[in-house]
Amino acid sequence: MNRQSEDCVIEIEEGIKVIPGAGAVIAGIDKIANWGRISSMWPAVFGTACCAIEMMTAGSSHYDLDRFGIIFRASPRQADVMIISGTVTKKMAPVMRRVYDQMAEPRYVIAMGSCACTGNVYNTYSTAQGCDNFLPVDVYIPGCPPRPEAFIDGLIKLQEKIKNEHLRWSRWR
Amino acid sequence: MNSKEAAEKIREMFPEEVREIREYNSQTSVIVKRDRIKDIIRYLHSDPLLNFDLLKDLCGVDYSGKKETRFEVVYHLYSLEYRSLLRIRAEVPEDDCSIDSVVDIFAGANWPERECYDLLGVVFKGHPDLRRILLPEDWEGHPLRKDYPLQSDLGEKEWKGYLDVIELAKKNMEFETK
Amino acid sequence: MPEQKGKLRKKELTINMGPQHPATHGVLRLELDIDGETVVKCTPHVGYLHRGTEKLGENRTYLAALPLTDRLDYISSMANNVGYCLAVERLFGIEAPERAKFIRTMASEMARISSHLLWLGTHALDIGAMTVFLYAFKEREWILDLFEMLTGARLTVTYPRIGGVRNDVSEEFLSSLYKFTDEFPKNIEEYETLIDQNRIWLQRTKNIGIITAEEAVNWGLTGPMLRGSGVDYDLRKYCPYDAYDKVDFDVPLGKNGDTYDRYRCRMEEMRQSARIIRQCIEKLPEGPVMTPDAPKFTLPPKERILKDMEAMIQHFVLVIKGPVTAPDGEIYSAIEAPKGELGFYFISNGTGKPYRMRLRSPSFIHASVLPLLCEGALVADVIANIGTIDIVLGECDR
Amino acid sequence: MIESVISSVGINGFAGSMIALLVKIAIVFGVVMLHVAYATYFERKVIGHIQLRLGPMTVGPHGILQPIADGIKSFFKEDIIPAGADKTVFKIAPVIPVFSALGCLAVVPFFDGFVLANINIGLLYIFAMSSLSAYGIVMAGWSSNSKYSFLGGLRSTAQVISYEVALGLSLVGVMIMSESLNLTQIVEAQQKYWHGMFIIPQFLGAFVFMIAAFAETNRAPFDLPEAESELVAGFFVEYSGMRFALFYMAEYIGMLVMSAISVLCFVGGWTLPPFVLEAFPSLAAVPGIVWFMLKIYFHVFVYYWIRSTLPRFRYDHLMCLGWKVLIPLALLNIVITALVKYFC
Repeated sequence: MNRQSEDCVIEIEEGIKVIPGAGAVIAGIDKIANWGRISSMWPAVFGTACCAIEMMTAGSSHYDLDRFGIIFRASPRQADVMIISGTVTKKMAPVMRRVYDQMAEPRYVIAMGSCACTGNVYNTYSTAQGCDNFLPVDVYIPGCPPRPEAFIDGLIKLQEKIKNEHLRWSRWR
Repeated sequence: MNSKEAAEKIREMFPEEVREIREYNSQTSVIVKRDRIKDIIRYLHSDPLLNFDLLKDLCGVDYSGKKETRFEVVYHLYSLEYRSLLRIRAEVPEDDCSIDSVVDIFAGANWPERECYDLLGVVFKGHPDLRRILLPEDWEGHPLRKDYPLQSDLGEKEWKGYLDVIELAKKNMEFETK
Repeated sequence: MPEQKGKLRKKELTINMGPQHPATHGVLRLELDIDGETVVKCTPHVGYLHRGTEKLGENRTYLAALPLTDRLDYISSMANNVGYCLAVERLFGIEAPERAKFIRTMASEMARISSHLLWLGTHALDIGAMTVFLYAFKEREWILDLFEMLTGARLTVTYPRIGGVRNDVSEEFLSSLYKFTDEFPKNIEEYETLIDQNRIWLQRTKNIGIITAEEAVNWGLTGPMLRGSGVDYDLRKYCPYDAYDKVDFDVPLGKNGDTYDRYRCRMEEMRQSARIIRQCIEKLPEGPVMTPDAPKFTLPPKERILKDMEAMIQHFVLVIKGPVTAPDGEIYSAIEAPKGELGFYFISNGTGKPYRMRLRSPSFIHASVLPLLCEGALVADVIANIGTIDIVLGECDR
Repeated sequence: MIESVISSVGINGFAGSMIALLVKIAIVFGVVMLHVAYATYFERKVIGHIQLRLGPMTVGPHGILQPIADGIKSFFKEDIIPAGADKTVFKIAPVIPVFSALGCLAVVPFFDGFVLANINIGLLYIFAMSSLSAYGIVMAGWSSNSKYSFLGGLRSTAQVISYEVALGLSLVGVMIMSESLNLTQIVEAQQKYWHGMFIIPQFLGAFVFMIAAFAETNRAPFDLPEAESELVAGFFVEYSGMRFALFYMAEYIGMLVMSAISVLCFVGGWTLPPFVLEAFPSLAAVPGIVWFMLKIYFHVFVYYWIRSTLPRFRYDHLMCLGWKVLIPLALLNIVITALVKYFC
């Protein structure tokens, strides 16, 4: 039995082994996992500055993020998306990185607003020029602050990104 | 008593302390030496005729190269009873950069004094808890001084904590799933 | 606690609340030493949003520093703009025309309503009433739509200019705003019934976080924090700026200085704001919205820059050098922002840039009073106290 | 019904009854789990509409697939165990509330004759099982090695212990009136009265039970153990992925169980009051499970309604309410019921 399964593995290139037919199964699981993720992205509540207000507004009844299955979780452990909404100062950077490290995989980062993307007008001694200096950002949303519609658009962009992911469930299981 | 009269009153009480009384835009400022600042503030606070009971603001100014004494600590006092505003400017030299704290007179001076210490490096003697407030505690330099750079890239003076984070991020990036 | 031999050692539990915490309104951090559920010591840490606005303002011209003020108290950016423009106007010794003054008054009262609504929502959410939050935001969205109608922006408006306002108001805007002032008091009353008659709400707010009048003055509190303790001090009334001396309104005062009184004060202020807006619309005079001195301070319109040489030179000078007629003096100018007294202290040295720009922000002072409120209270009260002081960290840390 | 099917296949005796039991357990488990999943959906919809929102809309028609998506996401999420945590306890903790809550279902009669274990101390068994879930919460709070979860665990202990007393005492009146602890017999006892439900003579008991049940299941306004604005997420602050989902599940099963007890003891379970049946005889044709489910869902709706309306209690007020108001009220109720029962 064991021997047989080893025989099934084909080495297509040096060091790369493939099980024929496994792609169909893996792609199926990929699809299901990705669908689950895009349908319930829970952001960590983490407002830093002005953009946090627009983020809250996006969650309120006018825009209602709950429609997309997005509800804010206070604990980073239970969140999937981290939304950096607002200016990132150097003092804040260690905290932010720590919150990100506490999140469980798969985790995504949205940089909301010009400050989080590039630092905006605040080219000053205490401001980090964009949170991508220390965080792997998935989606950038420009604007000062971006409108809730723009924010929702950013979330949908992230959903599209997640849709095309492969094998993101294999590493830690 | 309006602010002009109050300023004269201070000159009367502390003749050798008051350097100058200035008026601009109907606001009076009294420039004083820093040595007896606490007495002056206490006098303004407790005298029933003056009764400056609200410390609106406390801040520091860096007159680097513009004046003989480099720093000034500015107190904005307000009297709720007489509705008058008085500005006291205490001169603080660079070589002995310190002034008496007024926290025991105005409890609200606590944080502004810490901020002034943080951003300008003026030491407030007698302050109960003089730590940096806005910047991290191991930050070097005082940013609001005129010789401190404005831009984000501080070069060698960069705060260590931030460099550590970037370092950590680079290290952790290896464990990220692509 | 000293170690006692042979007995159980007793030690307080230190918990760290924030900067990432759902109830700290941004990035405030509290270090709480708790004994059971009682807070023994509370140490606030701020500065997680310190962006160096003061230093940045010193390196920008008077015109270019205006957008920075939007991002201080980002909930009521209009009030900050008005405060800044007023301070610069006082420094330069100019005055906005009458119509602009009324518009500014109107706009800053709108900012007050939007700020207080956000406070109401988040305060109620902290205490646990989640529906109030969404109702308040629904109402706030209306105000933001009106802002958008007036200025083209929702949150960071940068609408007032030195010597007036950017553009005139339209009839359409005025009529929708009038409709808003009609309905708003009714709506707010409805939302109030959700919490005001609720025993749990009363238990959670009454006699919590008491500040006496003497303490409040001594700590330098302003705005609803001071008035909640019963001290009658409102800059709009006693040091009127813009058109506040031409409108009629009451200043609500509290008695005990507890969380409930401050809540009542702010709720009443919202109704008064609606009243002020109504009067402003009714009394709005005709005329220009920019002072005749405007060319010295304001960029000319884009069409003129493209056609007119003089306008282009003026544009160039203003952008590069700033208003060149700056006097050599200093000014402290304050307005009654929704959070409290927002003061600007400028030292000018004759150039187009301020030599020193100091912001007296109410949130900074109010945050410093947290240990006084929290020590001896329960952990749940800490949340109520953070809500009641109504701080915005952007303004607190600058 | 199931027994007859199995005996027709040819399996009789002990084996037959065991298989019948297993099939019944599978049915109950499956149905309840589905209801738990859709209770979260129901909650988001109800609260959404109360707050002038729509609730889940895009995942499936009217967001109907939302709970399934949440489940899949949690399943594929990384499972973090904090470095300082007590690993064994940390892993066991989420299982306890789920199992104790599911265990309660064993004695709940869903309709006439359908009950997994028709024991004569049904109520007592439920009290025992539901207080067991507090251990899971305390263990979760302690083993996470986080101060927030520790505080949440402590709060939960105090809360559950205080309200357990009120919860038990509030049902004593029902026990006196029905002279039984068996849930089926309690329902049948209600049928002997014209009103057909104990909520009318036992309104005091029902009131106390309702409030205590809210506290027992850690729902708002008694959600102090997980108070979001104070303790972030309370006792499960360090839990992620599937373990966190287990806690969530336990909360909703607990809610269903508490609603079921309330329905069985106070509102007549799967039966309709006799006077209603007299007025509309055709209603007798409707299966009992429908009424049971409707009544349960009304209770669950009340849970959501209250959650979206009321602010949260403070810890000391909660204790005051439990010990100074609810327990005396429950005792008063017992005395009155006993006196009435004795003299009438």
